[in-house]
Amino acid sequence: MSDVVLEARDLVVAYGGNLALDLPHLALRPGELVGVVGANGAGKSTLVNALLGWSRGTPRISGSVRLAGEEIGALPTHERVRRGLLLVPEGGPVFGRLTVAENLAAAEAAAGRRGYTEAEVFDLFPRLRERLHHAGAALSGGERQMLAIARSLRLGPRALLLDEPSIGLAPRLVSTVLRTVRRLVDAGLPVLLVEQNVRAAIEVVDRLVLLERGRILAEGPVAAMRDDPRIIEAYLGDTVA
Amino acid sequence: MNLVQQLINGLILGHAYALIAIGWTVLLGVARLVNFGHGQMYMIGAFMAWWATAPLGLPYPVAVLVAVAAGALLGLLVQAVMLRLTLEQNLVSIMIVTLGFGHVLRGAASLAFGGTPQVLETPPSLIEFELAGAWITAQDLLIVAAAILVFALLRGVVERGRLGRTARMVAEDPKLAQLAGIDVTRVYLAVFAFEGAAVALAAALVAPRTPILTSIGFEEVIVTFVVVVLGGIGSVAGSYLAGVGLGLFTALFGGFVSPAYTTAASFAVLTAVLVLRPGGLAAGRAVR
Amino acid sequence: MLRVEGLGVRYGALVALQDVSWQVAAGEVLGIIGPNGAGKSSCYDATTNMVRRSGRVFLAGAEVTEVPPHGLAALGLKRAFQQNAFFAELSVLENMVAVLSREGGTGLLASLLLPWQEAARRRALEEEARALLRRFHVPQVLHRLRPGSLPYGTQRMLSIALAWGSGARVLLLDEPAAGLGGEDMLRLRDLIGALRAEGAALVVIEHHMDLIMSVADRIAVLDQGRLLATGTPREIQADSRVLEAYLGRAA
Amino acid sequence: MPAFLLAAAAILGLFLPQWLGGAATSALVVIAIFAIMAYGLDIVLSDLGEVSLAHTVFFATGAYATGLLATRTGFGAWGTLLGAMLAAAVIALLLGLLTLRLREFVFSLVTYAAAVVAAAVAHNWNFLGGSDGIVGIPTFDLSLGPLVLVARNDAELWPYAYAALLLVLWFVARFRRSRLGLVAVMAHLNPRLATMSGVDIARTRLAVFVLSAPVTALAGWLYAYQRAYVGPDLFESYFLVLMLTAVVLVGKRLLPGPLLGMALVLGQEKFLSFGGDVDAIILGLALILVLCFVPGGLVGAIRPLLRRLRPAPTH
Amino acid sequence: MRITRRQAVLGTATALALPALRARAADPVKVGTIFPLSGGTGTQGQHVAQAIEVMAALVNDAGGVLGRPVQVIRKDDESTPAVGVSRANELIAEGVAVIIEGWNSPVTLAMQPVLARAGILDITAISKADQILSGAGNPLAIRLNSSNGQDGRVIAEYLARTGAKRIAFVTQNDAYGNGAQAAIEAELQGLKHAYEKAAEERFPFAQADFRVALTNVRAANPDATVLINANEGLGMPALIRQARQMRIKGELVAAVGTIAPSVIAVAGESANGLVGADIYFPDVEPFASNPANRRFVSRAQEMVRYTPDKFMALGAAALQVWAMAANEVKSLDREAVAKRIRGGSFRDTIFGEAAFEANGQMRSRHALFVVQDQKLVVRA
Repeated sequence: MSDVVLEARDLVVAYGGNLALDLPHLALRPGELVGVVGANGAGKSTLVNALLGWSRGTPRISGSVRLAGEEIGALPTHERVRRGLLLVPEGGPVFGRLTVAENLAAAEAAAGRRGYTEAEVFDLFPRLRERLHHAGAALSGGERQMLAIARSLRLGPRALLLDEPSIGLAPRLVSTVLRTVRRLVDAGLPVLLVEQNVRAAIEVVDRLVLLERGRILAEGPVAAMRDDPRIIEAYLGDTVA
Repeated sequence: MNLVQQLINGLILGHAYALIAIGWTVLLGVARLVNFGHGQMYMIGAFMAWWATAPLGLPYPVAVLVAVAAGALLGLLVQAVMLRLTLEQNLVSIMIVTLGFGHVLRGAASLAFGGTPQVLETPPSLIEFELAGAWITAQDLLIVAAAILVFALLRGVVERGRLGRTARMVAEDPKLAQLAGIDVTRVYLAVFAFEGAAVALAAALVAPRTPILTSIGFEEVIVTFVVVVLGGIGSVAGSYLAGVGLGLFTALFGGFVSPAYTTAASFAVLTAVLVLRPGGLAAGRAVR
Repeated sequence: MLRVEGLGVRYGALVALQDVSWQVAAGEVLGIIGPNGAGKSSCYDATTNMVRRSGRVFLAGAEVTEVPPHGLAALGLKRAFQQNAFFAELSVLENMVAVLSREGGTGLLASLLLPWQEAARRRALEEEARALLRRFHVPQVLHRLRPGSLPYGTQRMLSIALAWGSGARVLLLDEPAAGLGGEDMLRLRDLIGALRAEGAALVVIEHHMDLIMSVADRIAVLDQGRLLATGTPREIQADSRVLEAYLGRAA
Repeated sequence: MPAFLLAAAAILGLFLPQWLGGAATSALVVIAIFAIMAYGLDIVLSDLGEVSLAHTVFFATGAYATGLLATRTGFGAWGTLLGAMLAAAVIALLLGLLTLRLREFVFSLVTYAAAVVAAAVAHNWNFLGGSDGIVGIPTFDLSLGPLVLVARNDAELWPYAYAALLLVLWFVARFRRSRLGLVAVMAHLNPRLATMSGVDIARTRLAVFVLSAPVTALAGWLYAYQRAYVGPDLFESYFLVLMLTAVVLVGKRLLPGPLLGMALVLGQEKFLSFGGDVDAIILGLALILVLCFVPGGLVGAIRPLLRRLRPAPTH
Repeated sequence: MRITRRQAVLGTATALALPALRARAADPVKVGTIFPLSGGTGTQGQHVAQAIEVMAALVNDAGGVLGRPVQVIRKDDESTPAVGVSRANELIAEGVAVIIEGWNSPVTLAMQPVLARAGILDITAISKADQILSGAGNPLAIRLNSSNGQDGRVIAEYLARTGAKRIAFVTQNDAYGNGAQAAIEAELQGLKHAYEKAAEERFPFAQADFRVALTNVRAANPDATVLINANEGLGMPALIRQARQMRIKGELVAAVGTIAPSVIAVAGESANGLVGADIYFPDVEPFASNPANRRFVSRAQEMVRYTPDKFMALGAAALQVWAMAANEVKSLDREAVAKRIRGGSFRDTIFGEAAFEANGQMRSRHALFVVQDQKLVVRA
């Protein structure tokens, strides 16, 4: 499996005595967009955060994470970032006291890695060019999300993890953002997309992973999963479907 | 009337105050950290400069560097010891730890440098001249120049430079900064090293104005508090203005009311500001 | 019981909530749904006066717009948070006793001079706390543990129990079912039903459609900080605007 | 521990000086007085979670009020006791109202500045005796009618200092059981949840802060009589560091913590002193090391050891 | 608690009986000394303690006290009243016959009542506060250093003699400073010297930067500026340096007893021309020809390789006077010895004839000096 970019084995996360995630295996290949879906609290964010060894609390994380063949499971978060594993956490947080330009300028690819240029980023998100000199705090939710993704691209990603990029976005924006993500993937960047908006996600992803209470409930190509009743149930409730 | 002379006094004092407070300003504004051992680090800086000039016989500029290096090392040491508290953003413990650190420094300095007062004799403090009726020294001008230079540099670095941007990212959201590939631990160490170096620089420049003892440092702490709070907690330009303002206030209050109660008066100003506009300080966002 | 009129919240340039009005009666469950970021939690913050907001709030007919949050709680308007909230360094039982003590605790003077009275009251409080915890499905064997070491589902229940405290006229729940599995979910459903039966007014923010559709009497849909629709679960499920906003643009 | 055992231990404590011999008597008195001083800070630091650096002011206020009332107006010890506690409470109320909306380090910063300014005022103001302080404080006399309660030296003062310490221990224990004590902990551990439980955070903070001042002032009152002299040295940061160390050394929110902490620190300074400067280093280091490496205090460090020892016999 | 009174009586009796029980020829008589041995004035305090040890050697050479050798115990008060009290208690527990103490007035004031209650004779060598002799803390107080009143007279006489009309005061704003200034002004008025107070600047004890105050003084154009600053470690040398640097016109006059050699060492060349007065100079008449002083000076130079200053002389004289008194009354009893000293007079001490007023204050003879080439030059 030499073409696997990101691979996790036996990834276990526990808060206190509580198991938040127990993931035997997960892999992400070049040019692949994998959607992670599941109810709130199912462990989706825990999963992407654990891949970076990152958390706002103090969980115990164990297991192996390999990026392009290199074991990075013991490295501090910033080292994983420098090696090209990028995460846009939930809510698309940006540095509110820095301007858009500063946010972008501050994101410089580590030595030996090539990040997206500003021009390439503006090509993807033209809106950011218009807001260049606004403070991060003054952006709308959608603009923040774009900026957060743009920041990660500038850092030179080998693999990109997106945690609920559609949160708080108008439906039109959701599809814009997801289509942009698809463009990135088609250009070769593998993306792990955590999404609660399943309808929107299903339109763009290649594979789906369904989480429930920290474990994988189902996994497979989107074509096979699309009509899986468990997917629909987990989200929409049978009454709606 | 001697108003002009007092204004000159105030300007020199004010630049000295601003210089003394700059380490704290960066510490607080950039990393949201505090150091209650600041005054004792000032004292150590002064004694290191004295030690390099008098017993070692090094030229004054080298002595300044020795003091700055010692200050940076001390800063690194403190931060290395309390790194866990810093990463937890446990300000309550950080305050107490730095207070204890100041206490240790004072005891250690008394052991190392003894109880005798010393004078930091520097070449510029021997050059005296008259300015608008006030006699000042080249050392005084050096302080003013250094303060302006340091503030200008800092404003450039913090507001525009890459280094300052990194630090501001850590200050705003250390967790998010990790996701931008920033080694937060190193930034914290660097910021504390800067605080130590900055206060040592201030000491090496300002301390020649008065004799030094290992028990000094308390007045400097209060001055720093007042400057930092009045300046808007962490604002570089604000601290400069607040420092100069406090210097002028000290000179005018001391000159026309009474020098005996200047500390109390500046504290009264501080309290008034805090009570009248507790949220209105530029602090609001940084401190929340 | 609780009525909000024209609530609005802004964070700088960001409009988080705009002109939102709803009401809930005693013995009624109002569900609030909407996509993440639609302003549901802001709506609670605005109702409980925890952010600067515009609009008016009425509790049991009286205007309480200017009452501070702790005052609202004292008047019986209580709230649970999206994240589990408790006093991490106290045991489960102490958590419950602490919450009850604001009303049922012993004054300092009495505690100093009449320790036996304090002890008696404390025993009574602990008894009440135990009963409450059991009622909120926190089994007694867990009462001496710290909240952090409880199973997730129980933590959730504890959070709701702490919000309820000595009782509430109106209880606002923020995604109570988040992270709950089958059995916990059933318990939650029963609990909401029981509180309603007791005459409390409940407002429930929830993503879990199964749950909200089955417990809510009426549902309000928020989108982009605005109230999109209100109605019975059946009406809401049939509303095409709601489907589009909440489920994403139909393909 | 059963109540009667505690009571027995409390009574035995009265005879500690006879037990430990004469040289220990003044050490015991000083430990009792300074422990009382630390308990005032303890309820602010441990229960409320705020670092007040102004408690030296309350300590000095207690002592100065005692000195002034005793020498200028001839108040007896009962009167000065009332005056000391009242004066400290009033100052705490003013300072508390000023700092009501300040949190964390801004609060600490202002309280620290207040302490430094108070020291400057004490040094300079003739009404307070200036830098020479107040001399001629009469002997400690709590006599009531025919009951003669006088203390001329440390041995005679011990029962009163000890009784005051027991009262303060009782007070702190009962405070933690009272509504205010519980509410303070709620406000400290989770202000949002506390608010939604109907707790007025600002009022709670103010109440605990104001309540803590007379406790520390009580120590000042005893100290004024023990020393028969009150001076601006009472504002020294030594007392502040001493208080803080005593509170955190053994373990926070532990009733005997500050007392044991104070006994350890003063015991070292008295019986194992390496000179003033080295003692300062030891004191400061103790504070730093405990907070950085054993955040639970010495008790937190010992507990795992005990746990490791305990299973041993079962093997 | 009725026992307390009886206990106290018993305690006093034991205290009285103890020295008698121990009065065997071989047992040394313990003398406690409490001075700052660390911190800002640590060096000076150590010198004083050494001087007392030098005097103890001299006393022992001459047969000791009541035929027993004198043994000096040193304690460090760390310039802190609280520590001073602890040290005093320690010395009480060690059973000393007398305690010689006092660099800082607050420390002395704090220790006085403790020592008085314990029935230990307490001799203050240096601390200057007036309350020390008021009897509030110690009804049997004895002090060797000159008082504010005595000091004021010399300075006032000097100012009147030089005809200074415009006089500026830069005064430490506390009991000592304000008292010293008041004493000088009272004496000036007593001398009917017409003068104008050109400037009056008060500053806190810890101040080290006087430029603001001196700017006002300079603008007032005084004939003489009186510097009253007891902060010998920091404030006084800073004040002298800054006054010179700011070109203050007229003469600089320092309050009595504030110009220790260490002040001149720190002030450097700025001290030249400064006028002051003091009560002891090791090598100036009448001290130079006084055999008691010569023995002391040469013994000190031999033992501690240091020429004694005033503070050392005061400490040594305190032990000397006490030893003389104890030998005369043939007792170590606090009251007997104190009564001999208070109001009494002793010949052949370091200070020549040492006479004490009824309140315990030693009478002193002041001499004016001027600083030349960083050395004190006494004026006839």
